[in-house]
Amino acid sequence: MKITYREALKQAIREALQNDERVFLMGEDVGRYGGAFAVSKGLLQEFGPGRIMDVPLSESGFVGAGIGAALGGMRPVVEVMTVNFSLLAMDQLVNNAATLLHMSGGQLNVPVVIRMSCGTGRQLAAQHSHSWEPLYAHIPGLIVLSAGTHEDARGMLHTALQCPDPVIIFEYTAMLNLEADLPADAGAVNIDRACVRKEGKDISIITYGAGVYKALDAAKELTAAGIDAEVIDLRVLRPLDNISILDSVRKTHRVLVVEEAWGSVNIAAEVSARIMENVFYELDAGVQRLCGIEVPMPYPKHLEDASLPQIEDIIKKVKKMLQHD
Amino acid sequence: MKITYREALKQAIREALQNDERVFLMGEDVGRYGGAFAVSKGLLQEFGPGRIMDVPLSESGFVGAGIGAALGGMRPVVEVMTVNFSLLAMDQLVNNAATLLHMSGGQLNVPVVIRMSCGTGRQLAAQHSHSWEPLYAHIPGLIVLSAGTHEDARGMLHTALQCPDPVIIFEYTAMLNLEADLPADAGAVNIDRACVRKEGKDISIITYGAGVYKALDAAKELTAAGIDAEVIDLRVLRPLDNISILDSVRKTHRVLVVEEAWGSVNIAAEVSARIMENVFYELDAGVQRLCGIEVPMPYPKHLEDASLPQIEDIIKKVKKMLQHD
Amino acid sequence: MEETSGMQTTTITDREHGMDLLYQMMRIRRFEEKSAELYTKAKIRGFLHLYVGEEAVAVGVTQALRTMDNVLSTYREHGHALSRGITAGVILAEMFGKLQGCSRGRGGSMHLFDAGKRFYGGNAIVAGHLPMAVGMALASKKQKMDNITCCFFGDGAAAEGEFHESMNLAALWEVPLLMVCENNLYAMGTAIRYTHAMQDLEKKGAGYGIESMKVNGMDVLAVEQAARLATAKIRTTGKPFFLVCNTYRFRAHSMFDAELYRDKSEVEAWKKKDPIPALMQQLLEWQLVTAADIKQLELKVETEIQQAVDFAESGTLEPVEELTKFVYSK
Amino acid sequence: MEETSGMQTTTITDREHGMDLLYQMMRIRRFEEKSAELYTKAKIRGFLHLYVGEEAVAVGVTQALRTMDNVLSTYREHGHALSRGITAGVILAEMFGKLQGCSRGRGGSMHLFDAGKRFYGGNAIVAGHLPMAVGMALASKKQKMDNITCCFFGDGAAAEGEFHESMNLAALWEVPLLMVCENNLYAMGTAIRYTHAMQDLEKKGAGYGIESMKVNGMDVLAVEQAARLATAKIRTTGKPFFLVCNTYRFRAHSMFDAELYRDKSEVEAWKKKDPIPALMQQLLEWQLVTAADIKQLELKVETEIQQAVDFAESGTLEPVEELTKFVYSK
Ligand SMILES: Cc1ncc(C[n+]2csc(CCOP(=O)(O)OP(=O)(O)O)c2C)c(N)n1
Ligand SMILES: Cc1ncc(C[n+]2csc(CCOP(=O)(O)OP(=O)(O)O)c2C)c(N)n1
Ligand SMILES: [Mg+2]
Ligand SMILES: [Mg+2]
Repeated sequence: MKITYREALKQAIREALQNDERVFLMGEDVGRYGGAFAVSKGLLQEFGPGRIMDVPLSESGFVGAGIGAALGGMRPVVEVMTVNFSLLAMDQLVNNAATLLHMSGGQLNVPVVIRMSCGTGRQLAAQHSHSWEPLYAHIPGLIVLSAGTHEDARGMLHTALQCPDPVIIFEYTAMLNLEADLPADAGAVNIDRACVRKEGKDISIITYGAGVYKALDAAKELTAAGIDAEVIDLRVLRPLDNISILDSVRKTHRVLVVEEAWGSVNIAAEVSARIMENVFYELDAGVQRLCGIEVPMPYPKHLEDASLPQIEDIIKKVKKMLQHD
Repeated sequence: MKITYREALKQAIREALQNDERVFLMGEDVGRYGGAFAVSKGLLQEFGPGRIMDVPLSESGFVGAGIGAALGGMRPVVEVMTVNFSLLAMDQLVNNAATLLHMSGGQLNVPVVIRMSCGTGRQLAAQHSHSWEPLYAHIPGLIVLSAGTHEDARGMLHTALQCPDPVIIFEYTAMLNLEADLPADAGAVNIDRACVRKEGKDISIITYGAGVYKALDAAKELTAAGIDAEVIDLRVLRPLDNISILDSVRKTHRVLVVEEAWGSVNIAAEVSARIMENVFYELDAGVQRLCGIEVPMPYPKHLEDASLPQIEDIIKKVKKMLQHD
Repeated sequence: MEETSGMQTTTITDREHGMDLLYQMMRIRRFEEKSAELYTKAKIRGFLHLYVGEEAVAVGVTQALRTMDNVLSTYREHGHALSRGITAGVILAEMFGKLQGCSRGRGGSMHLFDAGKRFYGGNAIVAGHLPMAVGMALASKKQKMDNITCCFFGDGAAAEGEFHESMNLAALWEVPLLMVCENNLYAMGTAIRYTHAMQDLEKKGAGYGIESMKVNGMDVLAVEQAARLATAKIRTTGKPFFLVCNTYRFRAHSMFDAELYRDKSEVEAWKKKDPIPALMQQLLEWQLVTAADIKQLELKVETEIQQAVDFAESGTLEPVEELTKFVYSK
Repeated sequence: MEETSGMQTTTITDREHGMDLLYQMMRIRRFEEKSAELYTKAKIRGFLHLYVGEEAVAVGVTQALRTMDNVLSTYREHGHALSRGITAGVILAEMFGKLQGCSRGRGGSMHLFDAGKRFYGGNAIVAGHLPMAVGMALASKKQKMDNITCCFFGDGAAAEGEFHESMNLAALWEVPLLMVCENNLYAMGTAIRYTHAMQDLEKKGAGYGIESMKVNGMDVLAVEQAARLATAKIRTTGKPFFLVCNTYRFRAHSMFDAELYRDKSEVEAWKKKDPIPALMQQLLEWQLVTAADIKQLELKVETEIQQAVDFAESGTLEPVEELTKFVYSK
């Protein structure tokens, strides 16, 4: 069944609302507007304002309220319209959601799910094009997911809602209209493991989010050039799934990490460092990174494109790493 | 001249106020209280409430006001009492301070200096023991400094105030009462380069902040055990000084990175990844990290100690890396 | 305090001034319409937020400002930028992403900046510029500069914590700041009754001891009068002032808005209060202008906008090699 | 609205209730004094914020709460925890970092939690718990639970953006929330005149359409009366209520405070309003208690606190192997 990424997200939310009375969706413009990106369009009509709550512009306030509602026995799904506004709520996420279980000596669970639309590629300029997965992936107590495929857009929410701990799900705006095949009965996916999206033996391309389809496209072209690349979708950015990463290195001995986020102190660095620590002697060459250029996102298309890892960049880099050029 | 870290900070602030009419200090309790950690004690009396401004609890508000005052021609030194509260102001720092120069096509400079007390070791528990240098080091447009020595506590502010761009200075509460020798005419230091605090040839211990004196102490003991460790203080966490790092690797071929911050997606990971990318073939073994355990800080002393890299841990790790045990 | 339009009759006798107000509003209107057109032609990309219907606010308030005053605005700021004297050409060039744009093309529609004109954005984090505005006013006070800072923001922004903190700081520090809330009744698709428990926003000033006033934001003369009163107070007392302009946006929130959240009839009712025909009619009534004058203004505006499009079209793109410029100053 | 103590005479006739109020305040006082002592002996570490002088607020407000109600507090929360029925022993054990503490020793003085008692901290980011309190009240409403949420915070907290957002959300959503501002005139060393442009904090309620009241926070009977009035309103209307308790802290902000920011004479003047001797005197006057009763209470408190110290002393430390427990649930 062909389905857009947007529709996959919506099906997941609708299902969650149907399955559990305690679930409700809250966020700016999720109701009457239909969601900033039309993800929740129609749900207000279907579930009513008690389950689909439009909230004022008060990111700290309503994210904190979501945390409180979780403490109080509900299963809130809080939408922060885009990750760009999430710094306003970051204190709540870090000092409360991520910390309460520990601070209370194990007494308090915070089963809240935070959905954030994120990513680049739409010429939204410096304040609206952030890739802050690395900031959240640094924080113990949070589970940080990245829905880089339709399958995960459809399946992650369900599993996240079963989790007693706070979960952040990153969704990628640029992919909303993208169609893909999903089985009609697609549903819950695990939220513990990375996933080998394509097996290969010559090099591991490790990525997540908007990088996944890019890497798969690159891998396809590389196959034509005689290079058999493995593509790993990290999916779970915190806690990272070491096993999948290290297994792939043991197989391919070469790694390129691809990430849209800025190039320093990012998830790619973490992957590289873990490989270094654990399987250094398996490496045939140093792990390389292909990340976002460290610049606030410029508005013009040509500069935005230049600041992000593109399919061609991946191909070029892989070829270079394999001395194939 | 023996001087405490606190006194070094205070001298720097006083000097800045004396040197430039445009400089003023603002922050919670910097005036009448004398500063949460007595760093600015007496300055209100000396400079008056126009230069030493107590502000309400409104981190986003007064940090943003500092940014605005910088745009308006002043040279504000904004104290965020401790880094733990800085997430409330992070949107201002990232979306405004770090971004305005670029967004305006080079028109607007934001010469604001943000001082944050930070660090661990005082049993302040989960919400008051954060080491968030990695979060800020991820952000292009910010200059991020870490005053791991008395020299830098004394000298970084001056240089930061000459800088047309926003600078964050991390200061370490646990070191405030620590005395060290400083020349009476100690003053401005550069804010571009890392610093070799101790030369050595067997291994590079790369660290910053509270790690510096710990690493130096460890190096001393290691010398006794016949290991000649080099200690590098990164000092400038953004932009990182590649040259110093790579030069040291070329010399010692082994690296341990020590950091109090949580163990994933941190500065240590970035250092490791850069070494991997640039001087992989210089390495005799994989770069190792010794970082904060990934747990919200527990209150009890024995658990807090166990969650942080201690001098003994450094020694042990180095010996192990050199197969010296 | 009452709406000023209720307090005093707002009338003028100065033909030139009337013509200018009309011209400015017409220019903004035409600029916005043209922008929408250029968006559909994909000349402009990213987010585009139009000001159509709200022109009286920017134009009215700006009358009370001087060259030295600072202005900060939101992502819906073309009108403020134009009122502030940034030419339509460099604004449009910016929206085209061209090097000749007022932010060198780096900012786009949401990030118009012009340091020379003391126009400080073009800020796209809702309420994120409020603390900065307080700081700029503080800098003026500290440097004993004879200027004020004017900060535009929406009804939605007033729900953010930054509004509270900024109002309090401005009042505590007694800084020369004009806070202008453009209450267009919606924050994106969320009506004010869902975003504010207490919807008479001007009453919020009392919580901070800030003098406040509301005004009919569809009446440029009333807005001008209120703004002059407000700025006069600020200039004499040095203290902040909170001005709520009640207005309405005729078009969608942005180019991605299906407007599911409001009735067409509501929009139509508000269009009857359109500030541009309203002023035209007044000026005609008062015999300050003739139909021919208006025709001429229309022509002038049309020419200006066409020149702006030409200017933007003929602009150049920044070389990709310059990508990492402006992250740091050196 | 006026201070309730000005509105009505606050008197009681119930001897047992009077004794209980007195006992509770005395117990908190003694607990805090003992804590200070134990801090200087390095038994307690980290930050320690004492409640001495403010006891009437926690004790008075708690009278109006039921077992099912939720309570959230700040880092100055020993008094609230004790009032809420957490025993002095487990609180002190927590402050000793012992496994037997109410948060297993992980939290310390600033992070007392007891899920069973519905005591949700012990929150040390100023105003950070306000949004959570709104959410807990929302959860009660959604689940049609018959409880309210009570949130304590300081005058300093009311300057944070979270206060504004939380007040607005609570009012918009009409949730059963009692917001109790403990206005002790200082945020650390910063007097309220430097933190609030408008210092009659109860007037801030109007900006959100929230019913508000101030009360003399040094008079436990007045606080109880006000809290009963407030909770009764909340329980009938389901809407939030904002109660400002004007009080004073007799001791330093924390153990690291040289109190440079206020005159000894000011503190001494406030000590004359000490709620504990005040209540004693009233109860004696009304002949509800005798000097002997008071003596006995003192003994009871003394014994209780001594037992608490013993309990904390005899507690054990969590094995270091468990360090990474409670980061995630599994
Ligand atoms: C902090 C933040 N949250 C959310 C958004 C997304 N957003 C952009 S405009 C807007 C509505 C703002 O409404 P208002 O302040 O009334 O201004 P208006 O657009 O009506 O002029 C929203 C929710 C944002 N840009 N920033
Ligand atoms: C967000 C934040 N900023 C600063 C601090 C440091 N701090 C701790 S208590 C305090 C004063 C709070 O004053 P108030 O709210 O009046 O409560 P009180 O201590 O008087 O009970 C400050 C500034 C903090 N804990 N959190
Ligand atoms: Mg609006
Ligand atoms: Mg206080």
